[in-house]
Amino acid sequence: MPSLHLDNVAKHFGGLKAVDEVTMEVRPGEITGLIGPNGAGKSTVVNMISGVLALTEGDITVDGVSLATDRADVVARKGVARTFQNIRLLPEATVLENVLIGFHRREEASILSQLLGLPSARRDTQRFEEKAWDLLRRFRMEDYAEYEAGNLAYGHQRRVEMMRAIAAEPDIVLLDEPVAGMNDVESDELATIFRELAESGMALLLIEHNVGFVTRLCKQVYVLDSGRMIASGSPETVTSDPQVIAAYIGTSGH
Amino acid sequence: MMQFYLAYQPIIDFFLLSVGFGYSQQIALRAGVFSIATAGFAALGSYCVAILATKTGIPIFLTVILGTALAAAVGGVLALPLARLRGAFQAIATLAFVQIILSLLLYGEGFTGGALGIVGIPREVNTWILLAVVAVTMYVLWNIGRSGMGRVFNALRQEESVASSLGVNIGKYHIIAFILSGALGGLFGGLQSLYTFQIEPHNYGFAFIVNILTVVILGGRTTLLGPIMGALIMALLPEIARPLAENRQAVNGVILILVITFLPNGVGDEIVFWFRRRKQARQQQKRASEKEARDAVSTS
Amino acid sequence: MKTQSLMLTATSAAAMMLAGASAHAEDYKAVILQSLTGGAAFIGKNVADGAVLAAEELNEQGFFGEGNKLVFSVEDDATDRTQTLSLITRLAADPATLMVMGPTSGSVALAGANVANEREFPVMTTTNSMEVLENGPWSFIMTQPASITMPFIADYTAETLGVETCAVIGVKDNEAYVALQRMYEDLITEAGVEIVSNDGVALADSDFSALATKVASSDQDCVFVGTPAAQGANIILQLKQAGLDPDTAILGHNAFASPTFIEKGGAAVEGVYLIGAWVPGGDNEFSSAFAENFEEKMGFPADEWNAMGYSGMQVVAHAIRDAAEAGNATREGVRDALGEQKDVPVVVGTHTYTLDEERVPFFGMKVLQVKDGEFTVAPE
Amino acid sequence: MLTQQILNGLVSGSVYALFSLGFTLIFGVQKLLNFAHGATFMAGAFIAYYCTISGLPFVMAIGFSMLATGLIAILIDLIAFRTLRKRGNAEFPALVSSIGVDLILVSIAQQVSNTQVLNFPFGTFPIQFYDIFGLRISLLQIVILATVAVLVAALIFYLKKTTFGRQVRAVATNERAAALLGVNAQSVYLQTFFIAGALAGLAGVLIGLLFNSIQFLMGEPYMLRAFVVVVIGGLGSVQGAIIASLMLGVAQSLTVAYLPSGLTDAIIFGLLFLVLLVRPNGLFGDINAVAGGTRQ
Repeated sequence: MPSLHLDNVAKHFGGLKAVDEVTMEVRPGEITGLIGPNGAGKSTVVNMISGVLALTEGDITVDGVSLATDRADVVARKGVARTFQNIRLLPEATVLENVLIGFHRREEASILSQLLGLPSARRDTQRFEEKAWDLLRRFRMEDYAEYEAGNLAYGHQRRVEMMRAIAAEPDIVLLDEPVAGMNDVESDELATIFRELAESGMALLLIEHNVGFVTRLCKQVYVLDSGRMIASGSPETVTSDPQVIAAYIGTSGH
Repeated sequence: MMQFYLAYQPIIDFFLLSVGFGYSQQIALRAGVFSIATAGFAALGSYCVAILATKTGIPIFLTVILGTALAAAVGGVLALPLARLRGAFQAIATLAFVQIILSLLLYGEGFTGGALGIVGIPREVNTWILLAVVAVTMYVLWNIGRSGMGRVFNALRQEESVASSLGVNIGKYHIIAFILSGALGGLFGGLQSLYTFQIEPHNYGFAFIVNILTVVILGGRTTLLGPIMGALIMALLPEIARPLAENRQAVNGVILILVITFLPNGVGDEIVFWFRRRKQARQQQKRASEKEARDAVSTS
Repeated sequence: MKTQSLMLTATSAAAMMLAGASAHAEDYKAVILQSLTGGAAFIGKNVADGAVLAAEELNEQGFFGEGNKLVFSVEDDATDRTQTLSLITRLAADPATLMVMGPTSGSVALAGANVANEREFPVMTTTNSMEVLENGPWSFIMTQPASITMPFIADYTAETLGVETCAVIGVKDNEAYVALQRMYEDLITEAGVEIVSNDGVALADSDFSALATKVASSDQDCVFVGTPAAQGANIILQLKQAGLDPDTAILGHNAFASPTFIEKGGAAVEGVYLIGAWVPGGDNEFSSAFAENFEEKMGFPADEWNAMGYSGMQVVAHAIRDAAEAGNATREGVRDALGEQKDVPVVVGTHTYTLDEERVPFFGMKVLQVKDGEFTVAPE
Repeated sequence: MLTQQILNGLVSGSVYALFSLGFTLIFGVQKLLNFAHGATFMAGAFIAYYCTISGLPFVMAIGFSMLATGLIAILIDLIAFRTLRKRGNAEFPALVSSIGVDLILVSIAQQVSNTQVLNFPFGTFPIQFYDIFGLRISLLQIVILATVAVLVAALIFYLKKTTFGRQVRAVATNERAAALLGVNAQSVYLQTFFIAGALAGLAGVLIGLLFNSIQFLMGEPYMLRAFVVVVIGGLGSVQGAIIASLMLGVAQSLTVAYLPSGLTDAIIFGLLFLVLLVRPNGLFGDINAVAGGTRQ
């Protein structure tokens, strides 16, 4: 199973160093945490990995193969999936349809057979529908399959995003604040699912503002502040690091 | 019935052609491509067929296939520069494309007949042929809707960044959408020229763009029923509103404003959505009562 | 009123004969189908206005015989081919309608002709396109083809004015104007005139500054402007403003034979040569009376297309009456009668309208010149 | 002849600038294409014409016409854009509804004018020609160049130096943020529409006067030209629109003068394609129109 490496990665917007000298590793079978206060550059890191933002410096590799210059869709086809911090669903489509689009890179039917409605195209759709229902049941969303995604409650929308991201069984999943706005029961449910996914061999990168949730789940945690990596290691090491404490107290006045 | 058909046959044919052009316009919008190039594709298809049918001995059905292929190819090529554009810029660029086609048709007199257009095109197309072609088109579009391509188009329309995060090559699917839009535009353009004996550049100008846009806006941008409803209303309106003859343009304008403001999904899409919602409600009810029954069994 | 007294004498004999032939009152149904809106409205609307006046007058005069009348309605196809097709198909499905005067021109006329022949339904299209005639025996044209009209102005250019070089400005996006312009070019080239430049404008254009500068700064004996009246006046105005040599002869075709031309062009169009079937204000008793009656009814002076509509309706009415007199007031009867019309008094050209064996209309043309703000017959 | 043609082009181009400025202003602030801008332009010429022939002094006719087209533009905003803007994602719907408004206005004009081509009566503006360095220039051309220069300067000053200008730019950048800063976006919209409408109206009057021709379809070619201007200049960029207008005017004059006529449109729109290919945001544009999976 491949792992993801960030090697001395930087992103500068004009004179502003949004992210600078970030080096980290996301290993398969584990949940890796990336925490930091608001504006620390966490989402910038996710956007660079997933191919939305270009790198100013450094390299990003999956098992030694660079994806630093790949387009977002190429990154995805190399097995890196993501969710979005500000939820992005297909609002007019149903929950089921939202999940089905997640299977895109597993499609086998040619364009012609799709146009002509040949059996291979129908088999694809059938296969994906079965798998989609499995996912819906696993995330306890089967009752909402026919709902328009845009009308769902916030927590449910997050689940749809996750189902869509993992539908095509990626090697690496970037979860951008997956439990934001959820209550404890809901986040516990998700935590269980994350553990199961990691156990099945996926590499999960959990980007969170909420330190507690991350420390409970992750073996390895990285801490960003003002675009720089200020600490890394086990949850215990990180949370006792004076720089980390200062960063959190210094910036989160709320 | 026969009497009715004889009296209204051109309206029926006009309706079928509009449905075809409507699908050409719709497939682009459905994939999130803000294109109004259908007029240009239709012009290419109809001129290709007209020129081949009047100047060569090529069998008629072959001219239609060639016209379709030409428009599809041009659609594919057009997609390349347009791949980098979005929204308003795409609309303007496709409008420019139509203008270029029209001025070349006017200019290339020796070949296209200039403003005089091409006359004496054999009338090979009748209602039944149109009906058959529309049916085949609908079958293909139906397949697209149920396949991965349809899902990708929906995703591109609603949230492009999601599609690309899932591995969708946006450029590739925009090219596919343009090729399909071009093929349909060219196909029905070709049929139109085999129906009306005579074509001229003027037929594919601003009025054509507005009419086809109206068909799709009025009918709906996502469902198969959309262009059918739109074309039906557009075909019947001049008949019903003939007393308003001099105001027909204005009536068109009022329809566009009212529909886009108060019925943004269009008549056809709304009908389909209504049935879909009703079906969902029934299924949910069914599931709820099943659950109740299960609960009742387990607690007893 | 002059017209009516004249018409009454001209038709009373026929009317009496008819009264004897038909015992009870007959209604003859015809439809004036023109482009009242859309691109060809500037022709269709005017033709319809003229035709309506003629039909009303003829009914008032009892032209169709005691108690008989022409029942007519005016329909609009909006210069839209599909609407033409559907209207003609529907009208053809009503057995009482004898014929259609229309549609106007271009693609709508051809499309209309085609359905008409398919449904065996006579149509008198306004256009001068020979293709309408070639389409079948049921479709007619009302105006003289370019091969009849253009020699009048081309001969005048080459022989009377004796020019050697000419700049041609035409409309590039309207087939009727393009056809006229091509014919003119062929004729003068044949007569030895050299065409030094050839430019096309679009019907919606109004900025001719670049074109005017180009033509004004090059050297030629004559400029031919083959556009609609208002646009032509404007082009000539801008040519003069750009400093065109005042000795250059400016010529146009029959589209200029409209009061609009002088009104829009003012002093700039003084001396311009043109051809017209219609001499504004009229040039004999019948046409002067028409001019007077038309202006009284509509509030503006009649132009070429009004006069054509008026004349066309005379021909249509004669054909219907002839068919009725022959006891064959059917579509077939009207079609045959239409093809045999000879020397029908009209208000255009040399005042009589005749169709030859090929059903090509002939009523003549006059070369006119603008003098002191009026159209006058040009010096020979 | 070359310099004369360049002069012709500059005069036409300066009127394009007047026309395109309003169009690009609306796009800059709202990110919406107002297809009815051409009809507003046409309405300006019509209103001034009917005022003039009913005896109003020409200067007053211009003023009245600008006021009226400003109000028409506000009406367009209220009818065609307002509801759609509230719903969000209005780019496509707004284009459609503004086409609707365009059809209505054109249809009204067609009936009012009875499809005739109108022109201002002779003597509305004195016809006077000057020969300067072998160039033939009319008093009207001089007045038009001066008027456009003054108005453009005033508009730029207004946008850059006044409170209103700051508000416009704030709303253009981020409507919600502007609202938080106490800017009334609604009033900014109304003001930009009014200015855009009045400028289009004036352009209509000037064109009607310069080329002796007012007709119901006169807006269409100008609308198509405005697309070229704003794309080449960059949608929303005022300076870009001015430069691109002058360039377009000159390019058009020169193609008519030196290239086979009839190809002018193909060349101009082909040029637009080329610019879009090389610089999708236009030559001077700074808006992000490019998307679709490429890294930024």
